[in-house]
Amino acid sequence: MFGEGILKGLAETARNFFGSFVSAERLTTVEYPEQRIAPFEAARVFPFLVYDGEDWLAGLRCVACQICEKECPPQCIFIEKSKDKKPDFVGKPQSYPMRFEIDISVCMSCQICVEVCPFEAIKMDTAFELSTGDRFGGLLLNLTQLAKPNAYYRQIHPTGAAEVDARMAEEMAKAEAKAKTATDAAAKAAADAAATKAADATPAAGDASQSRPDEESRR
Amino acid sequence: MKTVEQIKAAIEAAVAGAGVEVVPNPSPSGQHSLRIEPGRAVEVARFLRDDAELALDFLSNVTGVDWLDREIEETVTETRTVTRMVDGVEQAVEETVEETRQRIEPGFLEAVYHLYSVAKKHGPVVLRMRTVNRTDQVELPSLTPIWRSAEFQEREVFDLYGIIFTGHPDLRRLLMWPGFKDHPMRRDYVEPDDFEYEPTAHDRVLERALAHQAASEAASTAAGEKASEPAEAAEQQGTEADA
Amino acid sequence: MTATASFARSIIETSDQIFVLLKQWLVSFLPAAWQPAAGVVLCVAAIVGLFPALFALTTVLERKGLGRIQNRIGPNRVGPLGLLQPLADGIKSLTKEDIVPARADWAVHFLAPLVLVVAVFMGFAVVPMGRNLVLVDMDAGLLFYFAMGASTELAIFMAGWSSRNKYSLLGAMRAVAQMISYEVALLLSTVVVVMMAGSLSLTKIVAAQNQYTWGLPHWYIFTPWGLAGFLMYAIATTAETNRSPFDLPEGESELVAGYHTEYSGFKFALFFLGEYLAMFSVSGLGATLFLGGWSAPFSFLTWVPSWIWFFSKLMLSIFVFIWLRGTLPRLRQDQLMNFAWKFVLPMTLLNLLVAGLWRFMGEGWERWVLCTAILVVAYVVMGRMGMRREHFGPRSYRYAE
Amino acid sequence: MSESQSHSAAAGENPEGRKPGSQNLVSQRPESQKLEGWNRPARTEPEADGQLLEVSMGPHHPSTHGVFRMDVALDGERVIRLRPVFGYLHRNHEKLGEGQSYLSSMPYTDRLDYFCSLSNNWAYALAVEKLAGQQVPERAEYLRVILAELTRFQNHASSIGFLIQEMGASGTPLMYAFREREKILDLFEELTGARMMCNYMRFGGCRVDASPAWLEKARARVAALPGFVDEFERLLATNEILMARCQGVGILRPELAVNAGVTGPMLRASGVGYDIRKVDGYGIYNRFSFRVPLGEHGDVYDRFMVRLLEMRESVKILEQALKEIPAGPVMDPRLKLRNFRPKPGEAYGRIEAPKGELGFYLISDGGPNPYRYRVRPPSLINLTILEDMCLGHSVADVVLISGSVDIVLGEVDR
Repeated sequence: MFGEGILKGLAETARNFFGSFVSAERLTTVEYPEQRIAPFEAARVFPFLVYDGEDWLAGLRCVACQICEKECPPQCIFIEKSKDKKPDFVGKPQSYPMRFEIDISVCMSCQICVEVCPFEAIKMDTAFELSTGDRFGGLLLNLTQLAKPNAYYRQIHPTGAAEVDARMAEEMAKAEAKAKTATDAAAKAAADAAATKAADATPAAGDASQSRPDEESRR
Repeated sequence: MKTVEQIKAAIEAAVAGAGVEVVPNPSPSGQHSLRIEPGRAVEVARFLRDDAELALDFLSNVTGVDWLDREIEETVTETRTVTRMVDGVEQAVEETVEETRQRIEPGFLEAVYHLYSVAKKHGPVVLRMRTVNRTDQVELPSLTPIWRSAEFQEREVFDLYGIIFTGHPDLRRLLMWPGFKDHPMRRDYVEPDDFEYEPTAHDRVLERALAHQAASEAASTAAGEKASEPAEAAEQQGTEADA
Repeated sequence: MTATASFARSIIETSDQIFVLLKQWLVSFLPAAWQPAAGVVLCVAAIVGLFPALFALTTVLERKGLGRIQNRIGPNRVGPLGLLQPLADGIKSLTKEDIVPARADWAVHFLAPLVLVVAVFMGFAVVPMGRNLVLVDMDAGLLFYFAMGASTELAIFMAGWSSRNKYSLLGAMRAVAQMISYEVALLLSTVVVVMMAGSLSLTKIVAAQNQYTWGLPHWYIFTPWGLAGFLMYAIATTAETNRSPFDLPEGESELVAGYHTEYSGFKFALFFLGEYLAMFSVSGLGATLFLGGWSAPFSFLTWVPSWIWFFSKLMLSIFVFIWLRGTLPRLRQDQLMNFAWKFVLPMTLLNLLVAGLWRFMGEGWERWVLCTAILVVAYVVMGRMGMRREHFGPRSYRYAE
Repeated sequence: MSESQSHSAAAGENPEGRKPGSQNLVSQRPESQKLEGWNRPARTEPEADGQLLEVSMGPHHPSTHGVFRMDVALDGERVIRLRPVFGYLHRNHEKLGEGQSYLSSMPYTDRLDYFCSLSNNWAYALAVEKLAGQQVPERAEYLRVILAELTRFQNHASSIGFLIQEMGASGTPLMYAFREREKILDLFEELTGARMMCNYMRFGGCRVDASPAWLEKARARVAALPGFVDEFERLLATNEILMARCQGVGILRPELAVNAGVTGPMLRASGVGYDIRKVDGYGIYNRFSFRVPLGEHGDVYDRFMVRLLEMRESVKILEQALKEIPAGPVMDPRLKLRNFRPKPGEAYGRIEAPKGELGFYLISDGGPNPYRYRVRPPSLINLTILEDMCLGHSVADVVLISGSVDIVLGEVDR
């Protein structure tokens, strides 16, 4: 009641005043455009689609099963399934998306799509500087903007990507073994085709530092 | 903590004509509930609160549930008397008929109360009350006089489900604005078609938005052609009200 | 040797009197008949130019200082170290739309910020900012100062009343109640100085303090009654300038922005300017009355130009203002009034008595002991009484189970 | 439907149509005398000796924590009547929850009380686990406790900061709170991928496991937290202005608090020792030793101090949990999240969220979406007695009292 509490408070603020010049624990902010904090590996911003190999159209893992479209809480994914089918990395014929669009102005970065995807096809990006003047077109990402190589995925989420790659290599090995047991030449040819496809998916085969030129230009 | 059956017995012993019914809950949570008659609900609630052993002094949660009309197919075996010609004489005979009928079980609104005891640290005891139907007889007694925590929650249930709590001190809409019609949490609530044009990825959203836009444009042009006079009148009224 | 010494002395003298000499030199170009008027215009121009510049500097310093107190960096984007931030703010406030509420009393609404700024500027006329550096050396300088200071209340009430906003009105009512209450305490807290110096002239008050014993100055703050008077003065001026913890008229968390809720653009900037000018002016007056004005704190430092001392003291008290703002929460209206009438006012009255006692006890250690004892006892008794009346104090807590 | 519409029109009558200054303003709540059990405190309701000033504080007032509005009638600066008005942030969260699968609701729970997304996750996960009878792995329980206590710590710190900010302290305590919160949010981001909208817990466990490095980092951060509480206490606890402002203001009596369903630190500040962590012992809380601080007077100062002391207790729990956390899975791999259809039934699950009792009431009809999805929002229900606490105090205290309730509008309006 004699003002000692006020004096204690003044001492505390003075300590912080001087402390902020010397202690990084006190001054926690960084000056953003010049200084940057590397995003955590688990960081998630908006989803993208992973493809294997060089050709994004051929290597897209997405089979347009539309589970993510159904599960997406804010309903920001729109998928149009193809009529025909193409072989996936183990050689099984699968559909592929004719259209795959994500409205990132609606997306709330919840990662539910990643969790429900049984094909490891959709993953979360960590790029966050996405502001644009075009609210409608600029924030509606289409298939070409969404498709990114596995190498990029490995770069931003190394741990998760390693797990996925291992699992896919295992599946591929299984498929290969299955193919080897087949005796006729047609089956053998199919297995060869599968092997070449899948080679791109393994960690050893892919080039980790490579990224698509059009993706480079987009940034 | 007593079981629901014991609580039911206790209530029936204390409040005459309470009409308590145990509603079993098949889920693993095992939170069975007690359905009480709205007519004696306040007395039952007061008993539950003031009883020394139960001491359910803390009403945690109040909510509404909307149960729609259900179509029930049932096989009915019935004995009825029919007049029939027996041996040339008209006679009344009893006959057992079995038939499958479709019956519409009327829907109702339900208010659910979750009670705990702060003094005894036990709970939950779940109370339920049902309205007669979903349309005109939607009154239930308010338990706000017993537990004040029902005040806002019952207002919310009134707002979103349309249950009218008689005896509530201040029954107004809580979340929706005062002029709002309808109750948005009802299962048959239809969202108003107020989609603005907004190009999103969703073709069906877009379709709906375009249709809405066309309709609203048509409406506005139609209104603009003939409704200038009433609009002026309304404007004048507005200024008068302001003054 | 003597030549060097006299050269040094002349350098010191020139640097001390540089502004006076500058004025004389500039005025000397004019015919003799115009010289007095031109001199006054020059001085006014200097004050009107200098203090807004200081205001600009202070805003950025305050923001940076508060930032550091709060472990932030503060503004650092405009110009080097963010020092051009006030320029950007100024341009912004000039180019912003000037909104006058539809039903406001537009004439009063327009006049309020002007009245405030003019009244505050008038106070600077009598404050000596260095040796011979005073615009008007009035015999009743202190009286003039308070007369001008009191009219700022009018401006604030004009602003709150004319805005036709409930928050503004509440803010204005708070402001008037608060400022009038503390005006009394403010005046009484300065009376002790007048008693000792025997003059209302601020230059004479400074001169009375500009003596040294064993290298230490005779500032009034170094006496029991002077210290008490200074503390009361500090409290009263903080309330008078509506600074935290007495910023109730603005009370941004309660009254949105208080009396200037409905002001935008340049008019708001004028209110902002007025607040800071009032801070400078009361700080200057406080330095003059209790901290020896422009005199040096040690006799061996008298060679430093006097105006440097004045402005360092001024900036020091500005820093204290910022520090308080960064630490303390705001009082409530009734507590504020209680504090004014039941603590500050009795203490200032007692202080008058103590000052009289000091004067008539003559030299010697007894008066130090007695005066200090009276003040400390009064402080403790009043603090205790306040605590008992309001039933507050630190508490201890128990745990369940 | 048409019938109920007419009812709503009648009962939902807009009270704003009244003329200012009329005498019935003093006791607007009709039939207030008829209500029993929580007989209002003998209101020091002075008859208004003149015209009342009706001020609408909010929805865009600096200290209403968002878009909350209070219609206040003032006599001078004294509050004669206060009515909270809600719904400015209403987005019908419950309807959304009924329209989508159990899994898809999880990220929406983050957005209820956006300061404590992990507590919300837990409450929802707990309700679903009760509904479906799922077991949670040991390690996941520990992670939940760690994250929930970190959440509680940062929520209490910033709520104290906001309280003092509302008292006019130019944000210094708030900035200190945010400085610490920043470090805790870094932990959240590293583990869950997001700072505020964590979306981390799942019914039956947690989404990802914490790495040893993360646990190490968390231990280091937790070790620094008591120092921060000390700093807060030195800065605030004995400050005379703060004591003068907070003590004896907004008193809430324990009987009324219990009857009005007030929960969390507010209830405990009124002296009622009811902490769901102790009472229900949900999760693994009965394994930790911690105490429940109680206030005595039930005023703003007690609420502030109870929060401060709870922060210390949270640190204790965190230290124990971080020490004892076992190895193992965080999620049963056989559990399916997608296409999750619990058997018909209902469940009410509740936890001690930082703001009070957060409960989720779910009814399943066997389908993929909940038939009924209800959130029991502590912030809203704690506001029930706002008027009772504010009557007779000044405007400045209204701001303070509503600040001491600690509301987040995302949860109040849902």
